[in-house]
Amino acid sequence: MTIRILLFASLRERTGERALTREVAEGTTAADLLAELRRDLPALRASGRISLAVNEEYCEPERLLRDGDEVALIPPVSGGRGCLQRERSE
Amino acid sequence: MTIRILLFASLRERTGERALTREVAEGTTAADLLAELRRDLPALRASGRISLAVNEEYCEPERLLRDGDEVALIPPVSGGRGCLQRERSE
Amino acid sequence: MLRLTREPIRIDDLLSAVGDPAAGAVVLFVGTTRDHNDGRRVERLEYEAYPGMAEKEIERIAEEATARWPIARIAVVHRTGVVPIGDASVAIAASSAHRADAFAAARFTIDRLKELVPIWKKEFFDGGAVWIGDQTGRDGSWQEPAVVKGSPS
Amino acid sequence: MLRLTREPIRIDDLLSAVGDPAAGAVVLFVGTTRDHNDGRRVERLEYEAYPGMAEKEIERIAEEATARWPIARIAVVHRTGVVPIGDASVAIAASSAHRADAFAAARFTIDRLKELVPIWKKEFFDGGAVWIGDQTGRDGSWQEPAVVKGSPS
Repeated sequence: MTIRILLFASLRERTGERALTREVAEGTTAADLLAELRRDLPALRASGRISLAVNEEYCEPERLLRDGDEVALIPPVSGGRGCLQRERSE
Repeated sequence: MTIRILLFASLRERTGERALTREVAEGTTAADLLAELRRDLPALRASGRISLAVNEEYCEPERLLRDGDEVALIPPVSGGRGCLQRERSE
Repeated sequence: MLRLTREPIRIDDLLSAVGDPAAGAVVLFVGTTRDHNDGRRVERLEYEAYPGMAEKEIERIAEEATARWPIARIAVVHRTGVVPIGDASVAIAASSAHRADAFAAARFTIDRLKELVPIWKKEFFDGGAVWIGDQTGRDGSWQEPAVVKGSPS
Repeated sequence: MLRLTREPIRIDDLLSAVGDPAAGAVVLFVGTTRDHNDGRRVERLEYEAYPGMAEKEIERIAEEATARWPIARIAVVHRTGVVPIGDASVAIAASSAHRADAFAAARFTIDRLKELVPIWKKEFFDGGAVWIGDQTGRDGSWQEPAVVKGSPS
């Protein structure tokens, strides 16, 4: 499966990459992909918390990837309040 | 002592008076003056709550009047939340 | 900028008045004339003020807000006279380094203003007019005046 | 009006967008670039967005605010690119019949936006630049990513 990966802000600057394309095996989760990326891109290891989005939506780490998915690595957003947490009340 | 009295909004319209001048005895309080006015101006009796200000400041009913004071009769203000209450927390 | 005006309120003037390079947050409240109230269709509103006292009370409230929260600047403008539907009758702007303070100060200021500042609103609707807040006692009898507890410091 | 822009934010456009004859209250929040942060003198800020997702998240937050409070209209504009000191980086306006709802919805929307919308702020100060929020672990070691609990409805 082909996955497109987007990097933003500090992650983009540290890795020198704005977008990557990777081939992953069937059954790969978002967390698996992030683990692979931090293995291959040492610059990612020095980063703080990273959240993940698949196809422009925040996702759980166990989310199974599909061919053609766009995965974004999301460092803390501009509020600067630390980690992202969607705490929907509904 | 000469006291100038101001009426606003519904009080002004009901009484047909915007300002009055009255002579009052030494020792007259703001509440005394209001009692005199409602005796003389029946239109005031049908009004709701009235707060009092002396020289552009809210006052207690027992406030002693002085010659030349300006007393305002203040019907409920535009917030429409009923009576006026200054609840300063300091 | 703490004042009454008979002209339309210019929001840009309030925002400029509270602009401060040290302030990262501005909160603006605008009260506008609604086209309905209590099930009536409102045609226009008219505001009457006790001008000297109204401006003093506005200044006092602004001082109190400034003492309570670390705000940079505050502006309050209230319009008097006829205010057409959709126009602003009152606007309040507060700036501060952090948004929580700007929100709190703006909210406090409009709440206090509505409670204390001697400005009265007359609502003109189809078939009549009424001074808002001017409800008589249930039986039409005299009520003790509501007096102010605690004099200002 | 829910969008990103690279141009200066025009506050009047937001106020027009939320204007509604049935709404008696408008609350506007404006976030501006401060000249200092953490004791540093800030020269300018630069905002980078993940555009598609940022706009989707803004829409989602606006929908949530509209579901929670009886607001008439809401507008959210976030600027990206370089934002000079004193300029607005984000503006939110909410209108409603009553002011409590407009205040609550505006406050909720900016809080949620700062927490969730994928827009990043780089602060340029005398002698350097830093991405805000990009703190590494104390010992420089890898931290588990913060993942999102609960998927949107």
